[in-house]
Amino acid sequence: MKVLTPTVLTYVKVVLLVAVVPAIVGFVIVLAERRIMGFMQARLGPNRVGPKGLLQGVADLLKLVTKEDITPARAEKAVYFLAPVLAVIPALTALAVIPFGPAIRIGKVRTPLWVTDVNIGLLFLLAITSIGVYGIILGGWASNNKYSLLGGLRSAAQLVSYEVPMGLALVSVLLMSRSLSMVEIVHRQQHLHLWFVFPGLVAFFLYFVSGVAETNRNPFDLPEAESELVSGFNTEYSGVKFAFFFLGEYAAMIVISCVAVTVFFGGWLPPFPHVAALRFLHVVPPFAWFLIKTGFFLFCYIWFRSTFPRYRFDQLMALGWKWMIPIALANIVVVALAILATPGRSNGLFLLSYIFGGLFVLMYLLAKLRQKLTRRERLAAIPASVSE
Amino acid sequence: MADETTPPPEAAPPPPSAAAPAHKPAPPKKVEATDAGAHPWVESIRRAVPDAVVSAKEFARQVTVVVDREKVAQVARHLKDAEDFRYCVDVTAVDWRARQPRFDVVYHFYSFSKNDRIRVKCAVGDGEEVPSIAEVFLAANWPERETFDMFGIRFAGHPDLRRILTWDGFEGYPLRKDFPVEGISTGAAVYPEEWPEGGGPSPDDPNRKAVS
Amino acid sequence: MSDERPVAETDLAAAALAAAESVPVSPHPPTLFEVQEMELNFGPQHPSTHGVLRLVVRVDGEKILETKPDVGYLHRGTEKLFETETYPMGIPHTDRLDYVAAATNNHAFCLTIEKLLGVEVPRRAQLIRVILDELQRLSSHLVWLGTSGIDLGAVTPFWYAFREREQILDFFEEYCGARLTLNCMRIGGLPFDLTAGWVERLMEFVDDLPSRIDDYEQMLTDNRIWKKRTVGIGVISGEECIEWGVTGPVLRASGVEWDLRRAQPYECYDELDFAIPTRVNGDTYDRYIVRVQEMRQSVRILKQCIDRLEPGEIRGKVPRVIKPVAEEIYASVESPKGELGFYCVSNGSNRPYRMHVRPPSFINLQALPRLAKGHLVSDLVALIGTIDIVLGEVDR
Amino acid sequence: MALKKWLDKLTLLDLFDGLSVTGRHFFKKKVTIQYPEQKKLPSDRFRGMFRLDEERCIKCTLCAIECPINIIYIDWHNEKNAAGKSVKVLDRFDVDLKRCMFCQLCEEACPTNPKSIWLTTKTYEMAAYDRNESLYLDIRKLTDWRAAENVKPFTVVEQG
Repeated sequence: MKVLTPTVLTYVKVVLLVAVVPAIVGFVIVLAERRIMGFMQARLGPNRVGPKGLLQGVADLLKLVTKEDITPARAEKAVYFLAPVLAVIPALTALAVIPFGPAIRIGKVRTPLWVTDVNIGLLFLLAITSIGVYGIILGGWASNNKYSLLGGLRSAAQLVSYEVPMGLALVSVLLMSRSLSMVEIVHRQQHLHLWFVFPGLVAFFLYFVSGVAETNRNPFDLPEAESELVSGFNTEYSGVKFAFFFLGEYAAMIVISCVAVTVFFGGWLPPFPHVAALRFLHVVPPFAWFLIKTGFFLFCYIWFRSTFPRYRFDQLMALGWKWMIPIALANIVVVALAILATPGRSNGLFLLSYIFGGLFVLMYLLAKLRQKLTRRERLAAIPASVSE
Repeated sequence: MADETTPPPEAAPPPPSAAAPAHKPAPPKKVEATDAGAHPWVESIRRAVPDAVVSAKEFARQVTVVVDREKVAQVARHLKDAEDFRYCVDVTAVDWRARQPRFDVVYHFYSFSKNDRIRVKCAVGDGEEVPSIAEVFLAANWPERETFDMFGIRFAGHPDLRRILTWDGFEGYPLRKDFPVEGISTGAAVYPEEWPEGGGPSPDDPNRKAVS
Repeated sequence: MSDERPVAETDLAAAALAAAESVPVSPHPPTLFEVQEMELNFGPQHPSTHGVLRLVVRVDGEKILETKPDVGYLHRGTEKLFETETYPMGIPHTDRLDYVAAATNNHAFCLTIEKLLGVEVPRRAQLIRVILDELQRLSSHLVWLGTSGIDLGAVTPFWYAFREREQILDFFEEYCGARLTLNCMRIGGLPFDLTAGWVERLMEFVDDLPSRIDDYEQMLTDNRIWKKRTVGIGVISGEECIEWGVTGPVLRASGVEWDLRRAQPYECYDELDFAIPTRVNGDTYDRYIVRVQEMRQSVRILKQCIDRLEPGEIRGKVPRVIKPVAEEIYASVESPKGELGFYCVSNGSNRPYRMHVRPPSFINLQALPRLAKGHLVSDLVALIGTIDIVLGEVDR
Repeated sequence: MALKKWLDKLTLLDLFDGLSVTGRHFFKKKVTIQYPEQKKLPSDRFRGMFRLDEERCIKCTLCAIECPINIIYIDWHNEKNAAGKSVKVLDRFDVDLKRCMFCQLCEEACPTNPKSIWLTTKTYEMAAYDRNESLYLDIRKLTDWRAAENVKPFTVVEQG
């Protein structure tokens, strides 16, 4: 098989990624989101198009494609046209450095399940995802609509605020992994027998919250803010352009989830791979593990969306600057100290895991107890508020 | 399946229950209005704003004071400050088409300490102005605008006397008695009235004994 | 108009472009950090204006400098309609004022005419009226809870609240045959007696409801985002509320314990045991708490009413043709939104000479510019929600 | 005090509370009614489509008089029947359904027992493509308007 040189394989993978991911977005995530939200809201969600509503994605896509494509008068035509593209391309590009699994063998061909392993993978990701937000800003600005403009501005502010804690959160992971390469990060976790989520509990939390904010999802969906800005940056968009924004948002979600899995949850590794009792988990192929974990985070996205109210613009900024960035900085110091202070370097990570885990459990129990007490207090304070 | 032509039993009125004398409601008693000229509130208005009170009556425990048009704002101020009617419930008007002066502007005030209402009325002719009480009670702002919108009664000193429920440029005052119920042609009708062939009311139908 | 020709689409596009081009571009580009005001047209078609309310908002960035409500998009001349019809024929029209709380509208209308006639309503009818009122209050507050949750981005309480509301509407449907525009009261009493088993099913529902309300509270009351979005937003003092004529939960959240059910009891509210929930801060969060607590109180009232129900007449002695004395009357009830009053002037005929509605939403909406001043556009949405307006009632 | 506040803030208890509610509902029974296949049985008093019994109607026009929006049009004339008695015969009994607000005042006004005009037919599927043709009921439509629809078996969803 001389045809399938590594270069050709890379092209194949690129095409797969560009073609497959949009399909997944269309067919799986859109439907899954609506179904899961429906289930959480005591209803069924879309179940009419195709068996069990499985073709809802197709129907949505057809609808969007056949819709009239509107360009507002006095919009900045070129930018208006470019913005949706700008929202999609970076998100898809970012997928290039994500290792979906270790090398696999199909017939005689052996190839790793990533397009490329850049040695600055994480940096590349941060850089490329932040471009995606330009699509939203420019789209909002170019629409020549006040609501869109407000949405775009919100997005800009959000981007600036949340890029920082996200980067800082990942820095603490770098201290643990000693590499920027995504593949290397996974290998390191395999080697240490430790998912970085344990020593990086705080970092993971910061990363995921920032990730939700970066993808403009509830509770940080201010640029869109259906009930305030009507639809924010994409108010004026329709048809295929809107579909591109849609795709961009979901692709960004996938990227954030994939990075969370790779960096914090051991990528394609099954849980606790070195524990003998959990050997049976290796039955599931690594790639599937990756998908399961990513799916879980996407589920979390949807779960958040169906549960939380939306932050206000200034509160979002305050949260980012006053809480997340200081905590992220402190976290770096703690992680660095833990690594430096303990002999053997990596032992510090285990120590940190125990400390973080223990603290979290302790605090959670305390808070739960307190909540029980105060709830009784609160109900008692309002006279006759509880019916007999 | 049940006979389709018989309506379900609920549709028939329930037979008057014979065995329920315990809570037999009293027959409608004729309620009469009485003169309330000696009512303390009326007295108070009379003292504070001389020549304001035209007449006063009480009906169903509701006191109505008719005051002079010019002195409405003063009366309102007095009621608010001295008699503690701090809550302006509503401002509206009544069109007595044939009467001269034509309109009554009606105010309702409520006092939290007395837990009671007072109704103040003043007669206004067509084209005459009433002093606005929007300065006294902020709550009177929109109701006065509405009254202007619906009756064309102008309130002197109102901060923002524009039409509120109809649009700027609407001609006519809908709640006046001479305004047709069917409305007027404003060019804004979306659905022209039309019925299928042979349907609908036609006034020149010779066989017409129709009600409607 | 002789040579009317179909307007080509390109013409329309050209016209739109010309209209857009005609908007003058400022010759002086603004300098950095200069305050730039912008006029934001909020509504009448906007997801959060709860109908066709239009607000002209002057903003600096997202900060609101001035709000000008523009109402009247739903004006149907209900007051004029009342004048053209006999008294009983007016009742269906009241359904369409506050269309999420039709029963209280019916009630206020009937109460006014009964007061004018001096008719006494039989006790069973009174109790059923109170039951209907409180069910309606529950359903109205549930709609409020759901929609104002959506305004702030919490989509799920809406579905839970509407699930419960649907059950309440089922009760209405079983009682009077309609779910929304009920027409469920008549002058002097009620059109129907309760159906068999209605009370038992209601009791079941009422027993279950507090746990459902706990669910909403668990999602929202302590939620930090919800609190951030509501605490300290649109603070108004009790004094100011009275000055603006604001009534209902808004007034009570500002510390004024005033509820017409207690202050001027109608029907049999005076013998029922219920608390009037009040809060002191007068912000959006307090209004939320007050409404939720009112739902719990409604549950209490419902239980008491069910306990007191006895067989009896449901219609007072009302003449077949209603011709009241030529007098004027004002009567009001505590609707879910505040004081809903009807002012009726009779001239002795069988139609009201003048029928005026004192709509709580209309008067409460007046205070919106005052509440919104200095807040952000996002808060405006919360504030429209917190006043709990229904445009059918605002515009009548 | 401040410590407690921090404890609450850092453990995100309030957020987990909310998540638990939605999470719980994820597995709960759904309340959706799959409309065209499943239908909710209207209550006995449900105010739906009109029906008219021409036999019972005494042509008193009370329903038309009581209608708040004047959508009932009745025309009748006198005719000698076989026994030589003068009887009223309906020429027209039209209901302009597109304006109807289903308040049931016409049914209440009807003096016959049982009622000649009633709305409790449990029919509510009245959507039409044409306002004037389909939502304008004459005698023919009133007396047999989709009468068969009423008894059409459908999956009934229990109330509550």
